[in-house]
Amino acid sequence: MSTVANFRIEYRHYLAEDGTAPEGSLPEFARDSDAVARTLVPLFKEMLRLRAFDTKAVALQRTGKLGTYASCLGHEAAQVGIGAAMRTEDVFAPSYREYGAQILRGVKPREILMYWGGDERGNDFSGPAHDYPWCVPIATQCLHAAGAALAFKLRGEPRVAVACVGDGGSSKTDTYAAINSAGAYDLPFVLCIINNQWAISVPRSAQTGAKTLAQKGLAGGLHCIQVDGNDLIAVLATLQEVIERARRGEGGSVVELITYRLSDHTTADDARRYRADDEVKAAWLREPFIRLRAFLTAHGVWNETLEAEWLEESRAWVDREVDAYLETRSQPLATLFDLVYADQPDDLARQKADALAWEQTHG
Amino acid sequence: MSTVANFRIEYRHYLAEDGTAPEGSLPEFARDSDAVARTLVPLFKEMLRLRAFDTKAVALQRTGKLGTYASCLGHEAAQVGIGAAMRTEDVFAPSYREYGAQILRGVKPREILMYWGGDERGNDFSGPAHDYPWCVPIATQCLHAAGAALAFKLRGEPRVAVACVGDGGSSKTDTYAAINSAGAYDLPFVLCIINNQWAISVPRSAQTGAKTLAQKGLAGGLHCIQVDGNDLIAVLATLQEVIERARRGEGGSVVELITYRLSDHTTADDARRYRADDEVKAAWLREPFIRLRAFLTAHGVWNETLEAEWLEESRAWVDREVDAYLETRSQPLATLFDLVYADQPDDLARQKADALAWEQTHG
Amino acid sequence: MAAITLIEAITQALAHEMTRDPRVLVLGEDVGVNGGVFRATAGLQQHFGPDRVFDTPLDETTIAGLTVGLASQGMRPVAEVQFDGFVYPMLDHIISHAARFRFRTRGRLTCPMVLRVPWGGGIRAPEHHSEANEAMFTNVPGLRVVLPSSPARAYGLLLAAIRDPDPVIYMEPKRIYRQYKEDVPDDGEALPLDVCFVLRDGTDITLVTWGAQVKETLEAADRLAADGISAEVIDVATLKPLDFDTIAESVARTGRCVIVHEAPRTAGFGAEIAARLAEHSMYDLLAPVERVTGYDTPMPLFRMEMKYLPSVDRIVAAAKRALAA
Amino acid sequence: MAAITLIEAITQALAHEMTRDPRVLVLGEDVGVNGGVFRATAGLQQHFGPDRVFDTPLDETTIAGLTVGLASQGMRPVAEVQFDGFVYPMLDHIISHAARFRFRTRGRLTCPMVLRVPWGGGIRAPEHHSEANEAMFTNVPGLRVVLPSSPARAYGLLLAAIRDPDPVIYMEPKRIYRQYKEDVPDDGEALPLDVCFVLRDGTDITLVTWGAQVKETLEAADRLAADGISAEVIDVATLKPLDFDTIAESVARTGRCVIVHEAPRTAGFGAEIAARLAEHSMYDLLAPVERVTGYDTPMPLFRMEMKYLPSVDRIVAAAKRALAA
Ligand SMILES: Cc1ncc(C[n+]2csc(CCOP(=O)(O)OP(=O)(O)O)c2C)c(N)n1
Ligand SMILES: Cc1ncc(C[n+]2csc(CCOP(=O)(O)OP(=O)(O)O)c2C)c(N)n1
Ligand SMILES: [Mg+2]
Ligand SMILES: [Mg+2]
Repeated sequence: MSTVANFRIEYRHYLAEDGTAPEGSLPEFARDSDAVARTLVPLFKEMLRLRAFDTKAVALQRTGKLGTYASCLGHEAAQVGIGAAMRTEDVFAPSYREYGAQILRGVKPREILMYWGGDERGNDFSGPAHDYPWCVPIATQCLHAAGAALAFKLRGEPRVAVACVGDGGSSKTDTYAAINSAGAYDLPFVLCIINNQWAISVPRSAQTGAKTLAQKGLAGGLHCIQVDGNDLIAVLATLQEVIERARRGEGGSVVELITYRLSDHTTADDARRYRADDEVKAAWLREPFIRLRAFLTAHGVWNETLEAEWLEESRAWVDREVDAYLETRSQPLATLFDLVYADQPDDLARQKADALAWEQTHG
Repeated sequence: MSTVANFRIEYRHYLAEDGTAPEGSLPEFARDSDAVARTLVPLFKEMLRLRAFDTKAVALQRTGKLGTYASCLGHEAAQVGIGAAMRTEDVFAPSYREYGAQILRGVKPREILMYWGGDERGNDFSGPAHDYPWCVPIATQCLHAAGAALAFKLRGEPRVAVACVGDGGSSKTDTYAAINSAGAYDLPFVLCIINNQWAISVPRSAQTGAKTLAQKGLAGGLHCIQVDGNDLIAVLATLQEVIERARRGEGGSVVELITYRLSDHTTADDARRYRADDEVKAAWLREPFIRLRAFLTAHGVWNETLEAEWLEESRAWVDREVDAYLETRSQPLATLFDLVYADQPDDLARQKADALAWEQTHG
Repeated sequence: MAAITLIEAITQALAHEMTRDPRVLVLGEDVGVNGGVFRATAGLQQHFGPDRVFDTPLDETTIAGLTVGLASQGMRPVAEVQFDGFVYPMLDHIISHAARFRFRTRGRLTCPMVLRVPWGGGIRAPEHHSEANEAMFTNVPGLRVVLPSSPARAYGLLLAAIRDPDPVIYMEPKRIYRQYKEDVPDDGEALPLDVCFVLRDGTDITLVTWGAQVKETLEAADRLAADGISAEVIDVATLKPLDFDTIAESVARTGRCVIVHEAPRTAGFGAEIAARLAEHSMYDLLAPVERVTGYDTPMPLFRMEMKYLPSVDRIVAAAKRALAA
Repeated sequence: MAAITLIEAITQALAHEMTRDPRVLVLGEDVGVNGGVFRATAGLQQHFGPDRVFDTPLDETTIAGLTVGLASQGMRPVAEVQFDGFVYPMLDHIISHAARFRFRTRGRLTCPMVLRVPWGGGIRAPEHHSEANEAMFTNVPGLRVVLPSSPARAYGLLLAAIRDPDPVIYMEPKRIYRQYKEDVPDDGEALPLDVCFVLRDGTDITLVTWGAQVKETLEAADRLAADGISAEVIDVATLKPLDFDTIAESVARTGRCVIVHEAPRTAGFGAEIAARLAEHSMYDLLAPVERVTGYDTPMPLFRMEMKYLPSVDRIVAAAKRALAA
């Protein structure tokens, strides 16, 4: 017997639940109050308005003004950290929940609402035109990101493709395919596994026998790391590192972000059927705002007044976005036909003509 | 940073290329000449007649008496070792090349020839009725084996499912799915990755960035080990170990068997187009017979006379099998229709009647 | 006996077969504790235990492959895919293996499995949750494809599907899961897997449909009746193998046929029925065959989906065109 | 200009487009150094380098997903799947994504890709290497499905497929890869992706087919001519979108139609053509439509495959039945 390979998975976190952090170990952007004010306050504000938006979206669904909606409650640090570590020219391939990263990249809440309101135009969003739309077939976005990374590499562009997938999605074969091809082609690719402990009703423990989800990356020879996904500092530092590593051509990474889905899976779900209240209560103590707020407050760069003012601004922002959404009229029927092919086939043109004629006479 | 998981991949081998082995370390079945005569001589004989068969099959294809055929040249120790470590009641899920294991399990060469001769009856073979047939869609057999293992576990049967897949096949998503579900359900499942360095023209290095193929199992939390697949002793010892481990309910394994495809991919392939003669020449020095023959000879349990006699017997055995194959008449046309469903639908019965009537009049 | 909905009839059939046959297993995403996102497996894990009803890792390839493995080793797995739009990663195992094990091994290994597929649109669901993709299965030899349209037929056809020695794709029109209730005795009586059901007799025109569109088609027949037109309504129920005789016999009497389905028109399964009419019923037809279908576009997000689905109005109009021809 | 085979025409088209458009890439299993198991990409990697022509890991899901990623980020990937029977793991990315990117994003992201699929039986290949599975693609909105049947059409249609701004499934009748040679000037002239080709004019009956069966169908037309019957032969070439007008116009003249394909009959693409005839050409038809097809069984292993495939005899017999009706 001889040993031919050795692997270690590290776990990274800084902020304790009370907002303290070990001296000296912090990344530069979190080391002194100036840096904190410059970097972390704006991101905390992003997290706050993200939660304001998310709360409103759930309310819209409950009052029949939105279709099924997937809340991001509890994922704010993970999402905002990912979004903040990326450049505009990078490509983002989200699942269906990563609004935090998307809003940082320019997607508007009204567009998120349009998508969940049953209107394709939500996907023609104000974020980077090369970003991928929300992706419902679990994990398929990972391979699109790998393909995008391959395009960047072939063209010699210093761009990185970042995909998000859930703990459930880490079981999906597409995730493995993306990991393996990223390793085989040595692509500028970063896979964020958002481990929020649940895939609808199936707990993390039932998805796999693997001790960590980060180690999934070993199957493709990628760099693997686990991080506290409720710790914005750890998320940002790690993502910056792996993204710039990828940009320098030093290879792809799998980052497991450990967090918790504080909401139901979607508004169509009732999580009380399958998980204990106690677990959820405990998770609320570890959620991402408490510790970061304490950290910022200790640095003297945040306080209750600032928070109250910002929340008001945020609510106004959300209201404007909701109004814009609610005022959006349906797409004309012609778009059902016109956006299938660039060059409309004759028989589809005939179907269109029939449908439009029918609509005229039958409304 | 803290370390949350550590992994080590071990490599196991005993027989040096000259047939010597380090004192003391050998498994019991290879420790003294009695044991060697009892265990290894019969398996060496299996390897020899397997090669006789394989050589003949290639010849049959070259003379138009067989369709495309996938040779097992170079894989003999790996295949025979796997077959010898299994029990009849275990389930074997081969790819398209593992004749060595199958013959040990009762499959007849004539059946192998029938399959590659374009006749489904080859799959209705004399091996265990629960064994899977040859499987062409790469790696799909891995999941069937995992499903079989799940059936065993649910029924409380002390049986193990063993699947083989290639180095190329280790990239396939089905392989990951099998590994992951074996870990998630803690199944009595053993995956043998036969790393023969090539997937048709694609070298092992192009399949994945993973340092070993054994480590693919880490993605599902399985026990992982690499073994010299040209060393019958290492193969047998390892397979016995992981199979009995699985039988005891202690979990599944991934075993990477390192060997070399000495033949073309199939008779339809010309490997000279994509690989260097030198590489093949070097591989011939490491092939599985030389070292085992030397080892057995040193133990005084094998010699040239025995080999000559056995080769003659083997050739006769092959000839009988080939004759039986060549004498097999085509299946009647009715079987095209009768074996699609247990209960033949009316419209298929009509197609059958038409086809049989047509055959009668048009031959 | 209480009246039950279509989805409750599915649960009842599953429980019945699990009680009767210990080889029957239920597997899929969220089918265990959660009882399925549509509640089709509600209560089953509690009753039969986690060895009979269990969740899978989140991967449809896994579900399909494990199911083939289980079925070929003596179990009778009933797998659920969560929505129609997620069935594609299963196709390889279904087409290349499930549908062929019997043929390939000359009957040595078989694949008695059921794949339950919540099917079709009209429930304001997110993207990929509203696909009418039955046609692709109907070109695959070795499969049976079933699509019930009432609680009683859902119950009887699911029993038959589970008992069938070959793989069955059992698609469930989710739009009518809870549309109405009817008495469905839990008597273990299976329905045949190779017949169409004549739901309404008629003499002037034959309306052929399946799944959720049975509702609109029956309403269209009512509307036609108000205009003095007698429409026969056939629920195909089992698409493969197709009981064309029942359709042909009806068209022989009526001379006119409208086929209704929500899948895209081109190469939808309606094409096969129209083709058989063109082959076998040409001399009976008094008017061209009509198809009322989804368009050759993706199913749009839900704000537009009702414009996509065949409506009662469109069915009535097609029938009147056929009658005017 | 030397005469070339169908597969050489494919290589020529690939090389032409790669020269013309730097965005065009070729990827798949063994397409690089080995030049493809059928030699369709022979020499391309040497000429264009490993950044333009490269092997993939052995996984069809990977090929499909990467191709969607490449296409949506400005490349023009031409992916090869090694054989028809291995296309199923690609369907999810093709159906759920490639076919929908334009629709889903309202034109923001598109998917200009080609999937090359060596297609069909008759070459004594192993299991899963002889599948005629074109029909499943034809029910998918957003796709184009092309099946050339001569060197010249292979060249012109592949150019068109690569240039098309939407995903194209390009299926290659491998049985006739090397059947004959013809002059195919490397002039970069694409053929239209929405027309059928009338290969032979006729007045008594219309024979409609595609792919490898064009050979048998033309031979059948010869045989019928010997009996004084004038058969028109149409090569559908592009199945989706279907140029039904050309077929309808022919049937309007001949009154009779035989559809020939090697896929299983039920819900094969022939059904769509027959259905359209039943809808639009009923008054033109003098005889029931005939289909000469593969049976509703798996493609058998090769010892029996020629009994499965439509033969000249079976086509002639069907035509004579139609003429006698
Ligand atoms: C291929 C596929 N299968 C099933 C589903 C249904 N589904 C939607 S979300 C979900 C669970 C996802 O869990 P996870 O990956 O952990 O992500 P999370 O929702 O927790 O963010 C499932 C099963 C789907 N969307 N796609
Ligand atoms: C799904 C699928 N894709 C492609 C092929 C064609 N094919 C047959 S064997 C092979 C290479 C397999 O290589 P490997 O897994 O290393 O096994 P080996 O042949 O070396 O034993 C390929 C690509 C196939 N049979 N199935
Ligand atoms: Mg989750
Ligand atoms: Mg190999």
